[in-house]
Amino acid sequence: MERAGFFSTLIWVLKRDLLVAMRRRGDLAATLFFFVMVASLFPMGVGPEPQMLRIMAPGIVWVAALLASTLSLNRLFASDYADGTLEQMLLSPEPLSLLVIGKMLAHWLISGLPLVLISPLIALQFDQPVESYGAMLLALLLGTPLLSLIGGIGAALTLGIRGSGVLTTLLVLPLYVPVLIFGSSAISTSASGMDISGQLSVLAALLLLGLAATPWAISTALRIAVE
Amino acid sequence: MERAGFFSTLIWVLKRDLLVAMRRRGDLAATLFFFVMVASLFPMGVGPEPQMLRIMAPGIVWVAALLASTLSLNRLFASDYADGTLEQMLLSPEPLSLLVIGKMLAHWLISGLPLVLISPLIALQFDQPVESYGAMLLALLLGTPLLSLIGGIGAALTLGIRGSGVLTTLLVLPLYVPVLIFGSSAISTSASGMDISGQLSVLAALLLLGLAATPWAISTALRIAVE
Amino acid sequence: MNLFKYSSPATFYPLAGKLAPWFGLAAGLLTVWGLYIGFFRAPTDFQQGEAYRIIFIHVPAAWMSMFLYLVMAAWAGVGLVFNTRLSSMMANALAPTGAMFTFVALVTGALWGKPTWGTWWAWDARMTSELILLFLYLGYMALHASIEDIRRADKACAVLALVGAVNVPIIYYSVKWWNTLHQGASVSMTAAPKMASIMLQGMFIMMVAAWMYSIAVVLTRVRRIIRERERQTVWLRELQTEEATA
Amino acid sequence: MNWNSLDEFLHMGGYGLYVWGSYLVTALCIAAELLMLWLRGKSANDDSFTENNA
Amino acid sequence: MLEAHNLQCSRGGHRLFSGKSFKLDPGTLAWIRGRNGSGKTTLLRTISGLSPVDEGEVRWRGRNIRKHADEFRRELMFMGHAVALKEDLSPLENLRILMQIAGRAISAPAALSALAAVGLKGREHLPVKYLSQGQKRRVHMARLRLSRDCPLWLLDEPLTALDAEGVAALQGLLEEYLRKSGIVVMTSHQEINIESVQSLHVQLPA
Amino acid sequence: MLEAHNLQCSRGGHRLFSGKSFKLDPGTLAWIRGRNGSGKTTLLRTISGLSPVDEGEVRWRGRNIRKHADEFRRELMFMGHAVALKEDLSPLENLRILMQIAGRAISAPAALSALAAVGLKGREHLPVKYLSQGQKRRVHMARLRLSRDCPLWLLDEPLTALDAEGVAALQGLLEEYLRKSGIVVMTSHQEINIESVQSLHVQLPA
Ligand code: HEM
Ligand SMILES: Nc1ncnc2c1ncn2[C@@H]1O[C@H](COP(=O)(O)OP(=O)(O)OP(=O)(O)O)[C@@H](O)[C@H]1O
Ligand SMILES: Nc1ncnc2c1ncn2[C@@H]1O[C@H](COP(=O)(O)OP(=O)(O)OP(=O)(O)O)[C@@H](O)[C@H]1O
Ligand SMILES: [Mg+2]
Ligand SMILES: [Mg+2]
Repeated sequence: MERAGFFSTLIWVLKRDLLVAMRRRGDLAATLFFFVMVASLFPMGVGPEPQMLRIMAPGIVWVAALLASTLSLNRLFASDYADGTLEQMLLSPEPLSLLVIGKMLAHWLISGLPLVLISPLIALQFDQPVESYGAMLLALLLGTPLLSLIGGIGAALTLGIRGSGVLTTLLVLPLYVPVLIFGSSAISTSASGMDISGQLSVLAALLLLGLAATPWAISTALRIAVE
Repeated sequence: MERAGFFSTLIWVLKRDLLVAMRRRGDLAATLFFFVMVASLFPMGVGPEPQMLRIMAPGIVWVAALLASTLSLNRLFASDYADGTLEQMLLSPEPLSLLVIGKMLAHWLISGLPLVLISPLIALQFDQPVESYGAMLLALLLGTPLLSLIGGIGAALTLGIRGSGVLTTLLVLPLYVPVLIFGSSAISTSASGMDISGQLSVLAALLLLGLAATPWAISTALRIAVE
Repeated sequence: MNLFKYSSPATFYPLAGKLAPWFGLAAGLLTVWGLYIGFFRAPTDFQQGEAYRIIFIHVPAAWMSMFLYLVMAAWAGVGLVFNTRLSSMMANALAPTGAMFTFVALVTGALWGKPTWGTWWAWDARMTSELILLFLYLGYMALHASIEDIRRADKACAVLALVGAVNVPIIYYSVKWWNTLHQGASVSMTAAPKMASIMLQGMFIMMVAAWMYSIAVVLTRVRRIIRERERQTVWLRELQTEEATA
Repeated sequence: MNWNSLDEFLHMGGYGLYVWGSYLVTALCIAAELLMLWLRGKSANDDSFTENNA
Repeated sequence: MLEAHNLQCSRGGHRLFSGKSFKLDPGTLAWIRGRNGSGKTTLLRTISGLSPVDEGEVRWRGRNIRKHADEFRRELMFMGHAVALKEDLSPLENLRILMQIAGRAISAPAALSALAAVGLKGREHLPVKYLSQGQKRRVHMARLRLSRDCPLWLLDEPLTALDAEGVAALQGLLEEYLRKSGIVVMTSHQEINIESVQSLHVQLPA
Repeated sequence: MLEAHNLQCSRGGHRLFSGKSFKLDPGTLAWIRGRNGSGKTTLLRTISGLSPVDEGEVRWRGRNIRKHADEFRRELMFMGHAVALKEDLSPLENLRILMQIAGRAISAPAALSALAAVGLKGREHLPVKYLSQGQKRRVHMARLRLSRDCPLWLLDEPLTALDAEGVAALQGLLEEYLRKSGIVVMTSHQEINIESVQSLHVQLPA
């Protein structure tokens, strides 16, 4: 029995959450399903004008991604809290923020990555110019991890609070706004064939900020929730 | 200690879920603002062009409805299942479908009704013609209970059964679609001043069907889940 | 050390009690003066006619709303780091007033928007960011309301406020930037060409009045909070019995 | 002096509704806040009194 | 009253028990014993009708409990491993809801006195999540007290988390109930000493 | 090694305990006793550093556990009321993850043999949700077996749901651990008979 290294612990936490998700694919499906539903809801309302659809597509994709990722937030720490795993994590000699990063990574792989992968389908639905696909994937790839990170804060803060799960979302959505704005503008700009390095670099910067700051915030919130 | 009447039992189940979801008036307020927040995300995605927002408004309202109901769904029966309350309900001499109706009603009161109440404000944000307000209220009033009922089936099916999530989603998806289509088209049609008795009557029919069938379906699903 | 002396509720409670009325008085007088200037001295605006007179509450409210959030976050942060009870109480006392001003800014703005742009609501940069700010306030208050254990509520809300504070500027500028993207449709809220200095003067006075009001209200609310929380402490009981006998 | 008559003052050059509306709303909000503050104070008092007597 | 006719149950291929038959008359306590994982909980759930049997049947008043579920449930009090309590609600609320679901409405005063009787005085309105483990179980003791007129009790590990005094109280309650010709089927790893009219040990092989 | 200096803790206005001081040397078993709701779990969580104290401090190797949390946690094994098991994962997976989180990686064979030793042979790969109550607790016994080199054990009601044989096994484990100069702080309503080097009763008033 040797001392477990930092990263092996992180990997195990990640692995665990992924395993649980795989065993009950429900959550995963729900997220994707919601994403697609939201995206397919608008064409019906809009009617024939395709250029209108083309304009709203980026925004819709992003809002859908935003809302979809909030769906799984409530369960992010709640189950660990209920079954006592969280206590064990708080008592772990490894830095808590490390375990948190593991969990957030898992959350992104479960609720964020699938959206990125399926997004081209939606772009097709709103017939986006093919050039903008790359931009969309990039933007989502940079943006969705941020959604998970920010969402994690909300989830940790509302841990152990009764309610219909609305509070978490209410706390988190305002913080999502910058991601939403730059993400969607990246897509629409690239659709009109312009340069989007600006938006992407902003997203990247935000992501770095998030990676630096959120694990701390989440760990603090978790300790507060349990004591 | 007298025998409890049917309805007193229903009322108690209802009351319990409402209590668990919202203790204070503040929780209701949170839900109301949650809807406004969700609606406010879209402009930041698609841009502030009023006429486009006007077209999207119906879709937006229904997305909000869908989100709210799915948010609280996963915990609808799961918590009862986990803490053993479900066993007690299954062993109750009262008909299970009665208890189920109580729970579904609670779910609608928590996730559906607030939206109906706040929707005029959203309509104002996306300046909808005042004539369409009535239609919107009606459509939501008919549609949101359906979302709760359909979601209930899904939630019950996902209980216990391992990895059945995907299957469930595929099973529930086709049920959601008509509600969303007719719901949003009712609003948009009325906005363009046309007659919407068609959509409304379809929604009404669906609702009656749902009320008749779902309690039974859900009860069955629950019994299977616990065995 | 003096600062820490006043960071204890026991010493701050009476102090706040003494100060609050004076700030309240100042707020009242300044409001009267400001409104007098606003309505009787300031001339009609050649562009907007009389509609612009909304500015005398709208702008102070708008700025207060933003400023109070930062102040709140600051107090919350201090409370989280140094674990001083009073700081958290201050943060709590600030939230409702901030939310109130935000709401006022939004409503007066809407009421201003109708005559000037012909619409109650437009997705203009400042309006949008104000709306988001309102949600930040509401989230803060909702979170605090839904955690029973007050110490926990304070800490959790402190984290939220800090995260929010980091985001407020990011949100504000991203919204600004977003709005310039869609310049075509958005309505300009650029400063009316030349606001007569007397208008600015009135606006400034109202701004100070808003300040005084906030301070007065917050101090009073802090006293309430101290009462609610420190009920079982000795000093408060003594104080109360004094008050009761007096 | 901008106004020759109270009527004119209230009319606000056609913008009466908006101007007075916003001032009214503001007044109401402030009134509400003060009222809530007062009530809170009262309850706090009462409670601490019962505490004292107890 | 309660008859089990060679019940058989297996889980995931493992045969847990088979050919289990017994007959319980009023005033009988049946103590199901066996090692961890031997199938006690499964047997109890089978008797309650919660989980199906592979073979055999359970009869109450001579009638199959699955065919006449409603009458059976009206006379049944089942207490499982899981405390069926909502963390955010108070003991009072939880108790009243549990009773209501069991089809027997009780007044607030009745509930309050029952809670006081099991030593939860002063905690009646505290959210259950703040209660200690034993206090949570005691809410169920209160439920038992209020269900003394219910002819059949099925109890899974009722002594868990109870302190000595609590165990004694529960044993007293059981004795009284048995004297009033109730039927108890329970599992417990802790020794219980109850001189009941008649008592039966159902031994399960591991 | 482990010192408590007049710990005081109150919940929701109620004073649970105050002025609790004790000092535990290697090979000591401290048995925290008290009625339901007397504050045993709270005390245990305070010692583990999970919940804060109103007054007093806990020292490990003479250093405040909150100031030097990392060293302390590396030497701590906490087992609470809640079985920290993921229902959908197997005992093997759960065990390895728990150990990993506790900062001590173990190989699959080691984990398997530990599970076999606590009588979970044949259940290693079964999702925990199918396990019986006692079998779930036994997963934690396996964890204890693997943490014998960890100097401090905090156990909250470790005997819950264990059958007679399981209780005996756990007592054996504790005795061996204490002989190897470990320190145990535990709560239990069931009587335990361990002739340890030195044993201390911490009595809490109700
Ligand atoms: C619902 C929200 C709001 C509405 C509907 C609104 C509407 C308006 C309108 C119609 C004007 C006059 C514009 C003009 O003179 O052409 C105005 C002025 C102004 N607003 Fe707002 N506003 C809102 C929120 C805000 C916010 C959030 C801020 C700042 C944080 C703000 C700051 C100002 C300032 C400084 C002026 C005076 C300078 C000027 O005349 O533009 N407003 N607002
Ligand atoms: N799907 C399955 N595959 C294999 N074994 C299973 C499955 N489901 C349940 N089991 C086994 O069936 C048994 C269930 O037993 P039960 O819960 O009734 O035990 P018990 O006698 O109540 O034990 P305890 O004293 O611990 O409560 C366990 O041994 C469990 O491992
Ligand atoms: N917010 C609160 N308000 C009032 N009382 C509280 C609050 N939180 C906890 N308590 C009380 O504090 C005590 C917690 O005790 P704890 O869980 O440590 O008991 P215990 O000794 O472990 O009991 P058991 O033997 O049942 O496990 C309980 O009596 C509980 O009612
Ligand atoms: Mg069992
Ligand atoms: Mg305990």
